[in-house]
Amino acid sequence: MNVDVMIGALPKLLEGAWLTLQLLFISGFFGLLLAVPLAIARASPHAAIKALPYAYIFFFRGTPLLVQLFLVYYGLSQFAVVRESPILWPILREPYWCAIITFALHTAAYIAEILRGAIQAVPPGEIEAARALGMRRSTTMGRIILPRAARIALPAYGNELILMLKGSALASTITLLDLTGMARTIIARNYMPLETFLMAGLIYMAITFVLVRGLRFIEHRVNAHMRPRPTGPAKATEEAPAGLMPPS
Amino acid sequence: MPDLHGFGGQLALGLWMTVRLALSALGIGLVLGLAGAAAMSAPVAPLRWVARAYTTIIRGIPELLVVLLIYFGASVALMAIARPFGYTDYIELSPFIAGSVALGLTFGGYASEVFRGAFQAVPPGQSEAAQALGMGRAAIFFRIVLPQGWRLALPGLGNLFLVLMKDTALVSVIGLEELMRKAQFAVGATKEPFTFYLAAAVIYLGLTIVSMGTLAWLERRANRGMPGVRAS
Amino acid sequence: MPSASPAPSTDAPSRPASGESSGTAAATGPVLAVEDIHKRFGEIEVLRGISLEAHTGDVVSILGSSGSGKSTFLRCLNFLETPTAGTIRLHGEEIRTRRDRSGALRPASHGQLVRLRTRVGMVFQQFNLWPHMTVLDNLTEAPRRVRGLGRTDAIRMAEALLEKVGLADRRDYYPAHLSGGQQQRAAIARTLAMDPEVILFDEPTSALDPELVGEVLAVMEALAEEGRTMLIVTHEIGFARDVSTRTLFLHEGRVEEEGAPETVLTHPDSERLRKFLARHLH
Amino acid sequence: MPSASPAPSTDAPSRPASGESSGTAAATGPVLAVEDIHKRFGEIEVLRGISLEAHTGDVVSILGSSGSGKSTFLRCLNFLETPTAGTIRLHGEEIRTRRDRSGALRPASHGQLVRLRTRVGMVFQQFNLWPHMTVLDNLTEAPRRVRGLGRTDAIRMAEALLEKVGLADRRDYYPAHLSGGQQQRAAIARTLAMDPEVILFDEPTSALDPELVGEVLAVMEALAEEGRTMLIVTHEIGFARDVSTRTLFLHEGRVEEEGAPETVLTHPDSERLRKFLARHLH
Amino acid sequence: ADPLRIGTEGAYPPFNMVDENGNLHGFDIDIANALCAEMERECTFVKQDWDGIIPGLLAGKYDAIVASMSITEERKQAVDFTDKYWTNKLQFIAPEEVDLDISPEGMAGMTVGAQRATISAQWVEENMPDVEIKLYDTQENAYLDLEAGRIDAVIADMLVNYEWLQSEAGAGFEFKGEPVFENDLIGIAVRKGEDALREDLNAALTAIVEDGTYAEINAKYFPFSIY
Ligand SMILES: Nc1ncnc2c1ncn2[C@@H]1O[C@H](COP(=O)(O)OP(=O)(O)OP(=O)(O)O)[C@@H](O)[C@H]1O
Ligand SMILES: Nc1ncnc2c1ncn2[C@@H]1O[C@H](COP(=O)(O)OP(=O)(O)OP(=O)(O)O)[C@@H](O)[C@H]1O
Ligand SMILES: [Mg+2]
Ligand SMILES: [Mg+2]
Repeated sequence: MNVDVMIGALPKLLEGAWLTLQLLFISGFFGLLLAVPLAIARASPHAAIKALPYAYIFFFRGTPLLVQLFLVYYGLSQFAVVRESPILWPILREPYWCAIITFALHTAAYIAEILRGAIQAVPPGEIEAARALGMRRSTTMGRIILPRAARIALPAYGNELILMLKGSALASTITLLDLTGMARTIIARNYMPLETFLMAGLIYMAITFVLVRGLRFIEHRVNAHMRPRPTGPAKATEEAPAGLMPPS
Repeated sequence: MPDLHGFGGQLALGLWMTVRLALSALGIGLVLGLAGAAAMSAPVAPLRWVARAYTTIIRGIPELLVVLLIYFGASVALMAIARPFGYTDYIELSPFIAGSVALGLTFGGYASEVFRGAFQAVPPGQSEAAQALGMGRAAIFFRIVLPQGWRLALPGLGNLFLVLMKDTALVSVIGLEELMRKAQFAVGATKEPFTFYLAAAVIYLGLTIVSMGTLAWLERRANRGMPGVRAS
Repeated sequence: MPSASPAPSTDAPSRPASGESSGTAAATGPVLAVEDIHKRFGEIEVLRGISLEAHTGDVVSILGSSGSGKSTFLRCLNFLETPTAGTIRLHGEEIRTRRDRSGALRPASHGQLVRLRTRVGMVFQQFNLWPHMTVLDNLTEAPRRVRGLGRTDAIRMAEALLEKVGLADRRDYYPAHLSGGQQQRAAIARTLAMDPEVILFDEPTSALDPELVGEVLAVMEALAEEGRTMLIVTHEIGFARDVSTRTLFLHEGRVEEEGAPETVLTHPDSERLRKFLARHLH
Repeated sequence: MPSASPAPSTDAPSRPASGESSGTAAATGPVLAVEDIHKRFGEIEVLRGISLEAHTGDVVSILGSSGSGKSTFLRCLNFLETPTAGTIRLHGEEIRTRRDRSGALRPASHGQLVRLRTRVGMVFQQFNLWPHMTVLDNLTEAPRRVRGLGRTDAIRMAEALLEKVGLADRRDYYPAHLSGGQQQRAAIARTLAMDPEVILFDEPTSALDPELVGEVLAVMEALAEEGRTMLIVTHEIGFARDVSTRTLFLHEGRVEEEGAPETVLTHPDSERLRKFLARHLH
Repeated sequence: ADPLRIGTEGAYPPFNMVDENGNLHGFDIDIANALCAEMERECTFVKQDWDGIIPGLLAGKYDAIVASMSITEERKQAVDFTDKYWTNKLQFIAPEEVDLDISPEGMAGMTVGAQRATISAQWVEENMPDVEIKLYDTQENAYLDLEAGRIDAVIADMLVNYEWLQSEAGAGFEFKGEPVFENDLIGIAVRKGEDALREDLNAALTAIVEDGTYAEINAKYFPFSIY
């Protein structure tokens, strides 16, 4: 184990990590935006409304992300129409945007599926109460169902975010020097895969750790209603979640 | 049907390997995931710490690294153990076992989180009723919390399984010839990348149809008795 | 809604004397007219033709043994359960329905349904408070989103209502941290916050102690005096006798007996009702 | 458990005359002895020192206004809520506790707790039936897992109990398809299926119509005659008077008044209880 | 003795590849078989992904790598190499219609594609500092981007480029300049310290080159000598 190698690789790797974070958050943001309407439509009891999001989710969950990325990056560029388009080509020419577009479309399918499960898990009584008070479908969705579903879906969403973090390593296959791409390039030079990958792994782990912490914090904040009210001034953060197990 | 240049049989073999890997990793991963989720809400603090460390670390390391670590790490470890006994030959952990364990470990880390979220969503009154009837922790977990949480966990687990199925491609680094690897061989021999990657994609879609069908069936089963959301 | 103002300082929310969209003709007609409602779950027919007319200020108590269809009937009235047959009119306006391909009835216009639901409130047997919102938020949510009240107005009105049901000090609690009776009162207040003309109560006092029962019933009497129409499923014979203007006795999905409470409850015609009342402990 | 046999053909489950693990000395001592229970949620002290002794066959009714701590008290008795201070003894056996690092009390032995819980049944205010199981499965689950009854025995016993609470025809329904009263009866039957010595009832009749209240109360009287000990939180003054052997009136976490029901309910000492009873409608 | 276990990739035609029955064949395989025959040892082959090929050797999964691996200083730190068994050259290709001056100055500011972790990529980095280099996992992907116009030129093994230029996709592209690097030696890797095996392999190599076996195999794949 050569520590000098690990430290020597650090500046370049951090540069790669910055790109990784950009890919993750920009595609994560657009993915979420797209996922909400998909999930709502997918949870609909009407077959006609369900069909389209179902097909979308089916395709994007069903094929490997690598294949999707190649289709967007190498596949679309095969068409002269795309290459000659003054609107499409400046975007699709860039591996950066190809990666973001593919990742966003991909993650949207997974998030939509998680959200759909959560929407259907909201107790019907709570929805009926909203209806009985005269709320429209959209209000009920926006104020009661989605906020409740978001809380139910949060842990699974955390998973998806982390999976996407690591999925973003595929960006290296379309010449981007993200964290993985950078690590592989360094390895090709120093031929120290163990040290370099370990260092990259540590950075991935650090990012994951921050994400997990952040999500726990959000979860803790929005789930106040599930905790027992704090007992006295003592900190009650490290407690097991309420209601899972006997208190004994 | 595009011309596969006689590589159809190879792809089929790869498919079989992919399915076997995915299913055995699923088995290992579900057990680990349940154990992880149960431990995360256990009354014993060290258990919670172990479970949290497990999910955080395993989710933090790229899957490829886990695969390499288990496979080469296990070989090195086994050889180190065997050497004092005068056995100096190469000892290899079966790549299949190593691959299943590595993927299972990863799946388990993610599944713990899915289960944890699902169990939390089961109303506390449910386990209280069981406690009041004198049911033990294990009985409450397996008979009350799990069956109700299972329903909520299914969509998340479904996602994970689909990811897992495609992650099986990673184990080609330790010499297992699953679907993607077979496709690569075919690409190398025929110089037709699109034909074979497309063929692989179609096969994955086929697997996805089967998985989603199974999941929908499981969800319907799990929803028996649950009040459904009514129309309008 | 016409009166988007918060509740005035008198305890009960204000209400114009007559339904606003009903015109003059309806002012004398029934507020709620239900005709021959049927409801079937699979093979079991739970409601077998129930009809009912309620005028402004009527308080109709609905009695009946467990499983006789009382909750189902109330749920049909605002289409939480779609009746298999029958018509429902509010101020003479019929809730339009259509048959879907499977032959089941469905509301024809979501817009109409929403409009009518804002005028018909319901208090659930199981409360159905929203667990992720505090008590205050539970109360202000619908007035703000549906009636378009401003934040401060909604809060002021909600606080007045909480005061009235004795929950002022629990306004920032989550439902899970309330006792059963407190949850029930919060649920009642949530419905009142919408200032509905017709209120459907499904056993509004089941989780209340006698003292609170008294208080809640006082609130309900006040509501009746304001000209609100109420349908109350209850097990409190005493209450049915004292407060309601009419009593319905359901048995196996049919109206077995109906009339002024004094008559029905003291000189029951049917064998069934006599038996039902005889078992009453008090 | 000693009697792993299904309920005999007499309606009520059988029960040996005295607690089996208590030895001779305890046969005369109290079944349940509670001393100075306190419970605090955050800053609010909900229970402020409640003590109670109950002997075999005692039926203790617990009255009190909403939020006075009745449910919390019952929940403390089988440690669903851990009391902040105080001791609980069953047949003289104290439930051992220890303080954890944060200073909160916790049961010391999970095994002991589980053992004691099988002998103390509880019927919840919100029923808490398991929605993923049919009524029959709800009833047979605990007897099979905890008492180790065989499948057929458990089913036979469950059917007898369902017969008794009038739910025989609903045995294969899921809870979501039952009416409120049916759910409540199923919950009572589920608890009885464990054949407990002490039963804690949290408003067991709130969702029942008078007819069923009568029936359920009859069941409870029969249970008392069998020598079971019962603690019943109720709002039915009449029931407290007719059935219970002792009445407790809780106010703000303290026992405000206690004694024979006739005395306490007809000649209340305290101003509070007098006010409480005065509001009672009937 | 035990059979000699040989690791190879199986995805680098025509040197090592897999047929439709899953069997390995190609130049590397033929050479390895000839060496084994010469050493009178039984040989078995192990297929191994490129990324894991050196770790596999080090872990003892096989004893030698015959996978057209370039002898580089970096690799020499991890493994030992035999003498070369063929020689590789690097050469640029680009669209026919553009003029390229293949020199550090002439190529400055251009974008060049190369396969990651190959001697080609390394050569550009070391010799043309002002060229932007894009790295691809497979050679095919680099060609695809060359077709799409995202990069100006590709640098790769001459033999590989040659094959692509012959194909349909390669129409409209051509070699630019002379081979830039002619001394990329390809050897067999063994674990450090396995000197006996390395010597045996070297002896066998010399033998097959001298007795004409090598030339025979060479002729099967290329019309010119690649030794
Ligand atoms: N988890 C909790 N966190 C904070 N406060 C709580 C919690 N549970 C109960 N309380 C408070 O404790 C008090 C007593 O509640 P409890 O449920 O024991 O009342 P109760 O006597 O059963 O009333 P009811 O007749 O309405 O059921 C209430 O004021 C309630 O708000
Ligand atoms: N979704 C459903 N599917 C099947 N049967 C149902 C469903 N909902 C209710 N029922 C049945 O319909 C009957 C009437 O139920 P309902 O809830 O209206 O009774 P209720 O009069 O309100 O009784 P309670 O006083 O006990 O609340 C019951 O026998 C119940 O089992
Ligand atoms: Mg009901
Ligand atoms: Mg209570």
